Amino acid sequence: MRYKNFLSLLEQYRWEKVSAKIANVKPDTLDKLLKKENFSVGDLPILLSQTASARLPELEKKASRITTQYFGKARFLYAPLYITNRCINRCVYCGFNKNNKIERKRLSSKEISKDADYLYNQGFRHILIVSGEDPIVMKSDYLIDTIALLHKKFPSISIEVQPLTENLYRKAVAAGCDGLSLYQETYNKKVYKIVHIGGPKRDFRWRIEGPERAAKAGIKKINFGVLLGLADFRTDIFFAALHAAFIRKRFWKTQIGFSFPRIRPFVGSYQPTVEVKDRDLLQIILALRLVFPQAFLVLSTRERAGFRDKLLQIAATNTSAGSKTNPGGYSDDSTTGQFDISDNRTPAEVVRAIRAAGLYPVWKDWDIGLAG
Amino acid sequence: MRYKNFLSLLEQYRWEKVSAKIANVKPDTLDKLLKKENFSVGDLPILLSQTASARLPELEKKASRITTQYFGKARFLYAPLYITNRCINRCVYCGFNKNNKIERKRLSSKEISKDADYLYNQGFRHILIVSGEDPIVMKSDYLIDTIALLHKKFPSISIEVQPLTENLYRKAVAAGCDGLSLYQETYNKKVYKIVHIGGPKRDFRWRIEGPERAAKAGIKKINFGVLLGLADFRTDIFFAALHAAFIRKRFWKTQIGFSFPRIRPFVGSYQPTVEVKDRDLLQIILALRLVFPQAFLVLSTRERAGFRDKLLQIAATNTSAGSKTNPGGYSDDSTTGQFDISDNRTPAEVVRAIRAAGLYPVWKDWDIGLAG
Amino acid sequence: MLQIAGRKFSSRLIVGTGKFSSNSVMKEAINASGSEIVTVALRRVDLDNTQEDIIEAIDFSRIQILPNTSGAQNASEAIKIANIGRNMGLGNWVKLEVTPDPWYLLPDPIDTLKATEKLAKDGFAVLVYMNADPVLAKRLEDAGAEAVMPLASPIGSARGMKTKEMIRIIIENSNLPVVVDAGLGSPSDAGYAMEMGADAVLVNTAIATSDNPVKMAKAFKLAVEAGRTGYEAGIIASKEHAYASSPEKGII
Amino acid sequence: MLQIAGRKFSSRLIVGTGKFSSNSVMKEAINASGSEIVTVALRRVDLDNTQEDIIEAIDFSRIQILPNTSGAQNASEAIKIANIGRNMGLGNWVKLEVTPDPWYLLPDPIDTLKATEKLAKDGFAVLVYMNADPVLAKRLEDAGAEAVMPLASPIGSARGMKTKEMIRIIIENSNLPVVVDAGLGSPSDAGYAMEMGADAVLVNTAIATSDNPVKMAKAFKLAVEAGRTGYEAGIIASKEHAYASSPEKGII
Repeated sequence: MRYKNFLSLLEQYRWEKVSAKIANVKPDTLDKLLKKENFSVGDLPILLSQTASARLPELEKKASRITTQYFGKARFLYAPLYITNRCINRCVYCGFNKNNKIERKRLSSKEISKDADYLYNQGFRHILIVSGEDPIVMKSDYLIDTIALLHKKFPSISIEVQPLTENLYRKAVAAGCDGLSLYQETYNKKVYKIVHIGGPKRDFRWRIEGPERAAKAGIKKINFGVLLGLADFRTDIFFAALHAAFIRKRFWKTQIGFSFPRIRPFVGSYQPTVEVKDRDLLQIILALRLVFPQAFLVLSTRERAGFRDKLLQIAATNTSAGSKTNPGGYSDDSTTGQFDISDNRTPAEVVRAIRAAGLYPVWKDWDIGLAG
Repeated sequence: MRYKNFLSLLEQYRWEKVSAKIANVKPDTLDKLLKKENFSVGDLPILLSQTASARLPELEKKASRITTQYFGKARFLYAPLYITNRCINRCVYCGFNKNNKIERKRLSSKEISKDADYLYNQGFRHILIVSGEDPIVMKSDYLIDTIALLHKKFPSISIEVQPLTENLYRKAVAAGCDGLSLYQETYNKKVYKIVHIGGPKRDFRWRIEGPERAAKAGIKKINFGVLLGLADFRTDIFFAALHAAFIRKRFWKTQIGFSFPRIRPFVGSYQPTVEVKDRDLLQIILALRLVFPQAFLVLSTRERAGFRDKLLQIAATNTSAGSKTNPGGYSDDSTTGQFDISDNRTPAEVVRAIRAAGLYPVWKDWDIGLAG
Repeated sequence: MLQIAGRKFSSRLIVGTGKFSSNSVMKEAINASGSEIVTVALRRVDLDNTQEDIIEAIDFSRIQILPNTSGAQNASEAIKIANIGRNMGLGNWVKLEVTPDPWYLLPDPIDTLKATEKLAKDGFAVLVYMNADPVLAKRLEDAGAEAVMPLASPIGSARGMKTKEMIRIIIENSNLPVVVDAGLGSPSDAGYAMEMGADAVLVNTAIATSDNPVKMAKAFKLAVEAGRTGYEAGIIASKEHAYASSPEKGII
Repeated sequence: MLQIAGRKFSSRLIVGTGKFSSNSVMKEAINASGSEIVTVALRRVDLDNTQEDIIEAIDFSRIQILPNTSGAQNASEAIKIANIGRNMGLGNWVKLEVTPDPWYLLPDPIDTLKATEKLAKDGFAVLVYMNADPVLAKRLEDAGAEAVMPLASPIGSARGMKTKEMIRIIIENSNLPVVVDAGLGSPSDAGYAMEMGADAVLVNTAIATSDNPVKMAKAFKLAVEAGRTGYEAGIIASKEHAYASSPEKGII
């Protein structure tokens, strides 16, 4: 069956039915599945089930073997660079929520260079540009110029900003952007409307179609994810995986990956409606590794040091280190971050931990010749 | 090792040593070889040996299986069309020898059309243009025009004329020629000089380099062979095979094949110095089939009807039928042929015999779109 | 049901015509195979010599004819032959074969892509014979092919699914029907291809050169049906088998 | 002796560097492997960050470095990266990898040929990673490649010689050195490739991700030597094996 876009595929599914399917997995269904060698998205409801959560050691063994097979001992480092915390959205879970009384800042190119120099000297060669939904991104070449500026020093530039037009994605690629992180937050439309109270982000469709526009425009790597804690995470991850699989099938040159943001304390009052425990996050990561052996699985410093180290050993492949989530934070710590950091180690400390785990920390895994 | 041309490869070999190798094959060497699945030119001394001639039924079984595998039940028909018996060579074994007192004739385009129409109506779609070494071939567009004329009706045109220049081969291809038959007669240089008393054909080198020029010029199918009866046939066939294998390795788009002319009675006095019996010819064909599973193995009407039918069933793939070896012979039987025909059946009779053997006679195996 | 270029077929077995002992045997074998798509080498077609012609032996009312360009060594020859076939009135389907090496008759990826682009643009429904190359399969899809036909092993070799590792990936990634072509020596080879999730198979030599082509055609028909049915039922995993897991295809 | 682009090597084992746990383990493993050719992903090379750099761990006096273009998705990216490598002073050898599908990292035949033509013209010694496609091997030879490197199975899959049927034909037909690359999971896989008549093998994952990479490097060294020696001695035929017969290569 060919669906003309992901939304029309998504419409074939009822959230409740998927949830029920996941909830009702029988142990022998899982037994049979675990004898297989290759897994597909169709297997994910089983792998994500509570039934499977009793079998994590087995999943871990398989996932670990697959990760080593495809990535060897290499683990990849990146750093987020927040360029603006101005935001016209009102998302209940976010520190940058327009209604939050925080100091707003948009970095000048000089300020960006200052943070960038700091990160370069730490060893970073892969930068993730992050911003709030600042209208300047859509209205001027601010983002594109920033990409071009950073691309002079950094071979690999990804962006985590509001969904762009295809044309803007195309300009980003031309300026040297190779990666996009664009999380749907939740694939549950009802919850989506509840948590996105105001601003352009309320438009579920514009956001969900972002990856298709980006892939068409030639963005090489697209990271999917949901904000863990908004809705039933097992069901939500299934849909994120379906989204990724759809993109992969339609845009065969596009690399896919996943991030796993858990809601962290921030300035504001929102409390997660669903608890996602460490073992749940572990299960998510293991399940995705089995279904997507070659996907990048990306960790942020939202998670604790020890837990991050463990996930990197088993299945995660990319990690940030020493992150600041406030614009200009690397040079000047006066503004407030988007969320609290759980792993406060310096990049050098993170690298030491990676080495201690028998892994090889890779700063540079991209070449200037591969972009633009 | 890379040899710059076949001649320099040939010079690595001593005729006597190859003959001795063939003569001294031990039964257990053959036993070991026959266990293999694929054979190469290096195996040919063993397969062509007198030792192997005691094992023809085994070879036959293997060869027959291979032929069926690659060609199925299809067998291909062609007809020679002699356009001139004028010749400036003095080859002791040939009816067209310049010294022979026979009526000489070079067909006009009108006469060619007459023979061609006859052959077309018989069902032929593949014509082999044959001529003596008539200087007109090198000095004018007579040959090229003939090819173009015939190509209007016949999808596949091959030539069996004196060795041409690369440029002339190129013109032939452009006019619609897809195949070349150019036999070295013998790879034994001493014998070569003895039997080619006078004329340009005395030039061993010009002739042996013909296939390389033709392949460079884009002739798609090249037929190799020796005149059986001139020298030790086992050794001679080894070299013909080496020649074919060399061409195949250097010109990977060129199809190769073999013909097996045995010296037949003709106007003149030459008697073969070496006897090649039916069982010898059978062994040659079987050995070549094992080494070259996909090669065309071509029979002429020099051989007897019953023997031809048998060879077609086992390993030969192409056959002429109802041939005349005198220019204009299809329309007018007044001139003398190059050699005597042993199989005097009409094409229709040959086709009936092919069908009776459970084989499929194919008149057309080429498309006008494949040439020129 | 198998769907190619907008046409639907209940049989998933395509048969070739090049190697039979006679037209009557071929006709009977095609009937026994239940095939609804039959491929014919254009270089063998001779409308001037109908008594011998393969085309005459095929029932056009029931069968989709799939002329092929076998013998073409490059894109331009293949394009020429395809057009000759269409001008003869054989329709706009073509099985593209570009095989510069006359030895193993293996396809040329570069000229195959080039010819696919041109023929698709010119309105042909192009079914493409190809090496088992997953990247080429995607590029052919982008170029407008209607089906990809990766080889199991060299034509006529009867060596079976020697390229299964790559065919598994092609099946997993393709948005087009995947027809496994060439080298399927026995019914179980065909069954295996179908169990892996191939949409169809093409068989020529193994039927045509069998001691009993009609019976063998029937055997392939059954094996293809068995393989497809097994695939749909869901085959139990085995280390030895390169099956893709639960058919993602059905989902996306 | 193995001869590539005019240089002679006594080892027929090429090793990759991408997946080791540390530079020191890598260094020891390379020594144990006896390899004289080592491939390095240019996208990992960072001369600005020498303490972490792979290049620093390689003894240039003994080892021919073979920079590779892994990550390139098309010809123009590969050409750009190759030139960046040469401008860095890494020499004119390049292992061309053009892999548009980030999933299986399988090579693109069309852009691989295009990049080979250009790089060969620009004076590179191009060793070409490719699918096990015999026709492509000949076209790369015509385009000026110095070696062809057909894959045994997808990178990192450790599935062994899954493409042996095609590799046999490549070895039979090639006038260039044939280096079997990717997917050799165990020493016996490498030995098998050598017995078939491959000129060399490239191993990365199987050594780098072993529990004991140094010992595994040694094991591959021995297996490659065993395989080559056996090939030269002449292996007894077996139906199961796709060996070419008496090496025609030696003759022509």
